[in-house]
Amino acid sequence: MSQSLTSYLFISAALFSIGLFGVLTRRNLVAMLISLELILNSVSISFMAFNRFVFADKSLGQVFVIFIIALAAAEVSIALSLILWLHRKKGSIDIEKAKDLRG
Amino acid sequence: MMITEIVFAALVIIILTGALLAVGLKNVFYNALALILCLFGVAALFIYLNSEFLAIMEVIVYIGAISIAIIFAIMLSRPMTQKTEPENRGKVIRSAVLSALFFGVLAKVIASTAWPIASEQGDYSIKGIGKMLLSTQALPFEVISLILLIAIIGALVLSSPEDNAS
Amino acid sequence: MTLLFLPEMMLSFLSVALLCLTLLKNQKSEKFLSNFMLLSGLLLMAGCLLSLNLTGSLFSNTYRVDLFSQGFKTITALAFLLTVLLAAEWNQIPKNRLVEFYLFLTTGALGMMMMASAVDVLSLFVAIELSAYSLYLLAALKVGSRNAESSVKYLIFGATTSGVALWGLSLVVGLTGSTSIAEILASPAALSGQPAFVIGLALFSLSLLFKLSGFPLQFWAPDVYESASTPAVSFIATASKAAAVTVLIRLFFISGMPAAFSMALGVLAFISMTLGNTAALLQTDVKRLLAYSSIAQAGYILVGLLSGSANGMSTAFFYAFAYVLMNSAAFLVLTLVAKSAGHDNPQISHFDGLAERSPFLALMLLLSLLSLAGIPPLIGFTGKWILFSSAMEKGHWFLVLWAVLNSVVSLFYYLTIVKHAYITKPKDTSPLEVPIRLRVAAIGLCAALVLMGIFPGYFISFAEHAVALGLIR
Amino acid sequence: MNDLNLLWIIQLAPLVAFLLIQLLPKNAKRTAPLIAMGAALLAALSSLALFYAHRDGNNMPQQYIYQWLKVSDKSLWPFVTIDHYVLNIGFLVDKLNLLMITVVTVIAFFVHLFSYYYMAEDKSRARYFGFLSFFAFSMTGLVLSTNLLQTFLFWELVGLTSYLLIGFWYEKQSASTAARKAFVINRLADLGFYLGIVVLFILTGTLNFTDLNHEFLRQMLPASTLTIIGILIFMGVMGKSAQFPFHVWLPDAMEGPTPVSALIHSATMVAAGVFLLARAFGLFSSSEITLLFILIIGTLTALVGASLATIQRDIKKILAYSTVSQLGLMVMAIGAGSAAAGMFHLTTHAFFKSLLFLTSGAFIHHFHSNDIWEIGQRGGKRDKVAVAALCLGLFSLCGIFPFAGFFSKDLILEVLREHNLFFYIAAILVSFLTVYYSFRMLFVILFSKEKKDMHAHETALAHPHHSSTGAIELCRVIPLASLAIISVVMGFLGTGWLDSRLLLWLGGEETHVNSELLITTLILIVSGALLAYIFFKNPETAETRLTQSRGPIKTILERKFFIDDVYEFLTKKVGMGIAGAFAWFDRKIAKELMVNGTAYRILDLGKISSKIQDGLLQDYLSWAVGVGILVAFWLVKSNSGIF
Amino acid sequence: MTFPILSSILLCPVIGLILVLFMPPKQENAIRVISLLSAAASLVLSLWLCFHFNSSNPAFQFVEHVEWVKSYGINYAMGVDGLNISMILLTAIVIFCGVLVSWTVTYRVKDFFANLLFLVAGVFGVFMTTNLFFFFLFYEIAVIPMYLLIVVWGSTDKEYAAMKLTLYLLLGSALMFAGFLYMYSLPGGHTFDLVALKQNVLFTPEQQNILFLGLFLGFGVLAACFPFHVWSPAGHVAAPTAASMLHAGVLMKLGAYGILRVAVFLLPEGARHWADLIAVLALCNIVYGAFVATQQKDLKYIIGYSSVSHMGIVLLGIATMTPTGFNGAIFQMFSHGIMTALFFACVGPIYDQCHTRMLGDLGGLAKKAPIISTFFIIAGLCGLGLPGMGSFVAELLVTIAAVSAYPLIGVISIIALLITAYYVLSAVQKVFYGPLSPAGEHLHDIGAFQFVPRAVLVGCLLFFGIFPGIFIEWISVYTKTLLGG
Repeated sequence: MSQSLTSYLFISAALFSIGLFGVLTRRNLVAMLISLELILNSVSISFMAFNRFVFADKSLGQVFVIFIIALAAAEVSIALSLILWLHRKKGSIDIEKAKDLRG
Repeated sequence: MMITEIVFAALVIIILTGALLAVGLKNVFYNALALILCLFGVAALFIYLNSEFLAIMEVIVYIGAISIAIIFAIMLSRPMTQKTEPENRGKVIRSAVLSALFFGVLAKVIASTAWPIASEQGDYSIKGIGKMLLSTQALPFEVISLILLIAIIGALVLSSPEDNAS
Repeated sequence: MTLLFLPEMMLSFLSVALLCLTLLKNQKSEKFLSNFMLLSGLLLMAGCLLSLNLTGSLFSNTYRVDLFSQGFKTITALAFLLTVLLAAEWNQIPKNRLVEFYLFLTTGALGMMMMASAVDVLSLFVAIELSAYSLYLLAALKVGSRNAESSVKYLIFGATTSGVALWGLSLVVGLTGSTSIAEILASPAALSGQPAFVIGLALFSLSLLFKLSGFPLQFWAPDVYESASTPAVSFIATASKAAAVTVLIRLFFISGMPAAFSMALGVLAFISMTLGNTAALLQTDVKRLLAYSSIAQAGYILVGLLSGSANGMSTAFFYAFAYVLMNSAAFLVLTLVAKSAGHDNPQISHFDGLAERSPFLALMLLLSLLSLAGIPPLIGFTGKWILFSSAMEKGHWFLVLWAVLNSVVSLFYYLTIVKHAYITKPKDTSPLEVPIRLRVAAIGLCAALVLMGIFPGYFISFAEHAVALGLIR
Repeated sequence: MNDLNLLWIIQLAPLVAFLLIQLLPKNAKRTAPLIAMGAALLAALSSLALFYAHRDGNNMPQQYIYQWLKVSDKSLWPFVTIDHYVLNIGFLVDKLNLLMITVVTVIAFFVHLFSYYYMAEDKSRARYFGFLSFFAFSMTGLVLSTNLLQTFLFWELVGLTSYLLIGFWYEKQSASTAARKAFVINRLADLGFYLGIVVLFILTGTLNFTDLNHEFLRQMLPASTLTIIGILIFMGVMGKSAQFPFHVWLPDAMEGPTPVSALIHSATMVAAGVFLLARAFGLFSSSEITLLFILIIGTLTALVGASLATIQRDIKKILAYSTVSQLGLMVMAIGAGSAAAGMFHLTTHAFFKSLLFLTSGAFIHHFHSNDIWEIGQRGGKRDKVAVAALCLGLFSLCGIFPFAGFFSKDLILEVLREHNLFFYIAAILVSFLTVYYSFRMLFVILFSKEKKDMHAHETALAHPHHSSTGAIELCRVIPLASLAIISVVMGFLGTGWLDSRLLLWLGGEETHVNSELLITTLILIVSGALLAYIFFKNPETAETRLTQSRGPIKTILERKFFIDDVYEFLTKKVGMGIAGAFAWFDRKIAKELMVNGTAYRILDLGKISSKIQDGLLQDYLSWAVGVGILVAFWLVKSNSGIF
Repeated sequence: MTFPILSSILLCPVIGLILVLFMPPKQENAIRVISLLSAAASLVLSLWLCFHFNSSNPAFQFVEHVEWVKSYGINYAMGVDGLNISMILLTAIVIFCGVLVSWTVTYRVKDFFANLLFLVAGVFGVFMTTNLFFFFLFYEIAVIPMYLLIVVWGSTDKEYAAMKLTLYLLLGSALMFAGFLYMYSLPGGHTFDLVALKQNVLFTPEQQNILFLGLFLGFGVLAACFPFHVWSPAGHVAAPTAASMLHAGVLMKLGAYGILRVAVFLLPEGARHWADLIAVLALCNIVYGAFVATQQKDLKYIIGYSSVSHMGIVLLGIATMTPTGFNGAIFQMFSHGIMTALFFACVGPIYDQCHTRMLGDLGGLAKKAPIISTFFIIAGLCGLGLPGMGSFVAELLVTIAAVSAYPLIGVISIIALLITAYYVLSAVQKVFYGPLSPAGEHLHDIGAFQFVPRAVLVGCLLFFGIFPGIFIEWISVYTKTLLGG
């Protein structure tokens, strides 16, 4: 596996797909959240890869990743509080049970 | 030279297995642990992409903060030994097909695009990051602080019991 | 110089003030809060109008201020003002969380205003995330289990879409090496149609559909509209849609809309129109009905956008503004009916005999719904007329015909509500009084709906002028 | 007073009367009859003055034309090179019109007079007299018209007034049905007339009577089209003059008041058809086949009318069928080629038939029954004036020597004999039947014994108003007397003694007494009278015999040759059948399929889209990702073609 | 700047509407007087317009032109020529009589007259404007008040009929919308001005055909052309008297007017291409409408289907594509408008007092209400084409044109005259003649005040029946320039 831009991008794409698969299948909300983290990490990898191979100003990619990490943090905090709120309300965090709003 | 190649391959394997375990295993706690493993892999990758600062940031913020928060959530949400939920076959196949398709399209696109490869030399130092953060990307820097503030207040509001609701 | 950033500054000061309020021990009275917010809303509106004709760029030109962005900021300020007015009147938010509600409202508005001016990919994305998170929290701020479920779904759906958008963005930025939208779209990779660039741009604009609630990312709208508190829904329905249109106009106008792209958008518009209108036929909950109608309206706007011409963009701008007016008027009536009905999800039957209970509100309901359906002489019709004429110029005659047929179908469910308002006898015949503040706002809105429909000349030329200026070379 | 003023007076006097009567306030309704009678008198006098002014036939024909409608369209006339044509309305003064207008106005005046007596105690008298004057107005318009379109205009108005007058007593269900039947059948026939006018207008570009001479038409159009146009326009005549297939409405039209039948359904309106035949004779004579067709239809009508009249009990029905047969005779005369004979018989028939109707009116009014047997039993023979008028009318109807009928009928027989033997024999048979039924009527009324009980109750009722006022009594006697005198004198005008001014007037040649014809008519009359005498010497036994006997002929005659049943079948089965099918189509296909169908389809579409919204987040995400992949794939494929 | 007569005719009902809106609902009589004044004002102005209309000049007269939205070629353009002079007069007459007839409306008087005036303003606008945008704008303005009039003040199954009517009209307008925009988008076009489009847009033959078909179907829905006629009888039956007067009298003419003003004016070849189809459809209209009318039990349904049949004559006139045919069609539009208005004006009081319109339970009303029955009979006679009334002249011209253009269709269309006579007279006989029915017991005749509107309508019918010359002159100047005949 030579360290070329495309290999990094392949890794990031793979990670992205696994994350996507996780979001689509796991019934547990927290597991979905974990898959979301995977997606965001895959994006960080791709940005860092571009940073090393493509960008002229080498700090651009890093700034992007910093912001991604910050956003991820914010998102997790809100998501977790919502999930726990739902847990308190509905007693379960299974997404398939949460289908009152239909039609 | 060979060592870097081998280590790189190992890292890739760690990341992918971590990710697969994070998604595949039934028990959510194990998922969280697998996530942490994967994140360590990613952090190591960042070092490969010669950005030590970010590797450290990744470890501290992602593993240190986010994953631990997730584990707290798992602890609070229900007893560990909750039986694993039955998985319905149709959904899994459907999502597997969709993600495989997505990966296929992305891979084809990545392979067939003419990436403008530039020199790898450049200033990867924190100084560069700091200069960019405060000069060109000043606005997002301000805004991200506001987002984090909102996230905190939101979490507070949502988790405080509403017994004193009107 | 500082005036350039006036609206955002005012909002930031407002959010800081609200933060201080959250820290106070003895909770301020609801009355004080609503008056304070009303005042700040009016100030914000004044600020925006003041800075309407300023142009310039800030933050090492990642942030561009021109007539186009200021125009949309005024629209957002208007939506903000109306939401505040409605919230003062009727909201299901528990008292101890009212300040946070206003805080998230303010940050949401701030995020949307920044979306209008951000011409740098990163600042655009961060602004989108700011407004998105504020809206998730706004949707969650209400007592009740249904709203918990809907806000979780809203958040996760939004987070996944922003993840996909980010991935697209990384490809685009990676390929072109710069973060300014103008450079990206003018870069060699874009012009030569590199697959990575195409897929990157596609994923990013698809994610914008999420805020616009167009197909395939419209699933959140019915649930959130139904379960969130009415003022929050009014804000989501009007302001966030207008902001989405801004970004779409910035993006499509510059990229000049290749044929394949407009074809794809056409298909999506076709489906969202049909899906929105036909599903709305079956609804009894008015908020859910308005959700489906907003999905259909997203379809109409996409029809305008996909022409990619200056005309298309200016008509989309005009229609977005008209859409905000129409929806705010509808939500104003809805709030008052919900208040008199006593619960936050008024069914169509709650509108019975509105004409007897309050003729003024019934007239306003008639005007807003008919304008949404596109009946002259109201603004909705003029908006649709010029929107579809720009699409027709590009030869999308089938789409235009389909859109018009859809607006005929949409008239069915709008007229059913009007029929209930004018024909069926109400169960409780207590007169429905409209407080002074809302009455003034209502008169203003009605006047706008009718006058802008009959004399649209000034506003259409304003839109054209704004879009021309908005084009980032 | 030059011609134009007289013409305007004749035309507008009745119209002014009609309008005045309509505008009369409630209480002044009593004066309506006087207004109407005044207008009728004025019209009659001015038409006589006009007739007198032009008695020697100089400076005729004159036309006074006013533009009504301009049709300017080059593409309309394929064969003719004119680019516009002015449809106009006006007055045409020539021998035929003058004769007809005098006949119409004089009879109209006498009928007005008689109606004053007849309708004395009817409370909606004003409406009656209003319609009567409106009829006079439209009849004059028809008679004086200069072109076919103007004729058609007033043709329809005349049809309207006959509808209004037949259905005058609208409370009676039978009256309103008869009125509707009359109008619809007239309408059916007028379709042909309307189509004929339109086709003629398109092919020749002109409708004026002065242009319609057969040389002009023959060299303009081929013979076949001329026949078609002729037959089409003749359809109009068949409708108005109750010719064979369209004669069913005339007997039912007797539901109306008797003066109406006297004026409209015997003298003027039904004669309008024959008048049109004479007026547009140039058009009809331009093709032999049309004339032959006219002849055949005339014969059929005459035969049917005469045969049906023989078994009627109602006095007015007998006269109605006799009118039908006499009209048939006139049409045969014109069909045989001599318009003069037809017109001469028309004039004489107009007078004595209106006389007969008025007498029957007197009888009905006096004895309150239409049935000749009852009239006889109630002492019909005691009303001297009426019986005298009846005999006089019947004798001229049968064509007995000194009376008018003799001269005109013989002229027709003469013309037919020269033209074609078969039709001559048919005419003979018709006149024989005419004699038979007229004497039958006479004998039944004269010879039936008065029944005591019937009689007593009658006199108590009949007498009080009888001697009430002299004026009403006068109005009864004057019309009868004067019509009787005219119908006698009119006959002589056509004969050699007064140098047959009338025939010359009509363009016919000198009449010469044809001895052979005289004998045949004499034999005919005597045998007819004898046969009637044998049968109806003693009316009571005749009546019983009539009711019991059941022969095939009797049933055919009773069922009026099943023509009514054919009409019944056509309207009910065919007409309503088609209408029912269309109505079903309208309900089923148009309503269900088109309207509700599409609505339900849209609702199904709605169900599908709301089914997609099934509440599961992961379904939503799969939709989003799936469509996302599709769009991305398609975009990349079309933009950079790597796939 | 000459006195903007057209805009002032349009403004009369609008001012009336605004005044009515500001009146307190209690003041019912004041509201009625205001609406009457505005209707009378527009009538007087239209009469003034007719007197000052110079019949020899074929171009648009009293032209008003105000720049509205420059970039889209939308401008407030008004003009009068041979075609719409009669239509404006018709609308003015019908609304004047409509307001007078609805003097007896007592339920929510303010909203009723507001809707009525709004409807008329829309109709006036359509007839006057020469800009496609305003044509569409005014056309759709007329639709919603009609819906409200039927839904609130209607009679039998009013909600279904009202919704069906509105959706059908809007379906038609959707086709028009697409057609207008398509014409706007053609090269050289880029304007909604009718005359400008005619001059500088070159329609290729197949564009002409498709576009004409689309526009014809759009307008045909409103003109109750055969397959789309279903909505109109139901709409008539459910609407209150004044609304159905306006609806049948004027709204149906919008469709035929649209065909003439937009479709034939801009796309003559398209018109000629589809002329045969239109002729066949028109024939169906005439014969089908007449036959179905014979089967109807409800008086208003009979009138509804008779309108369908008479509109067929208008369509047949248009299908012949000859000046005479057009003259006949336009004149028929005018005279049929007056006739149906009179019909509904007579049925109104009967329904209000007897509460039934079924032929079965009505009978012998002539005795109790002679005036209404005379008016009804006059309207019926005009319907069956009695000479001396407007419809006869129209039918004559159309038949002449039809027989010379499509001989077979012309001949068959004449049969409808017979069937019309049959169903009109049987309706008259069942309702007015014969013995008095229980339903007609307490029916009393209309007073002097209510006599006026119906007398005006009868006067118009007779006047234009006896002296059609003037109108035909005006119309033929227009048709001659349009078809170059």
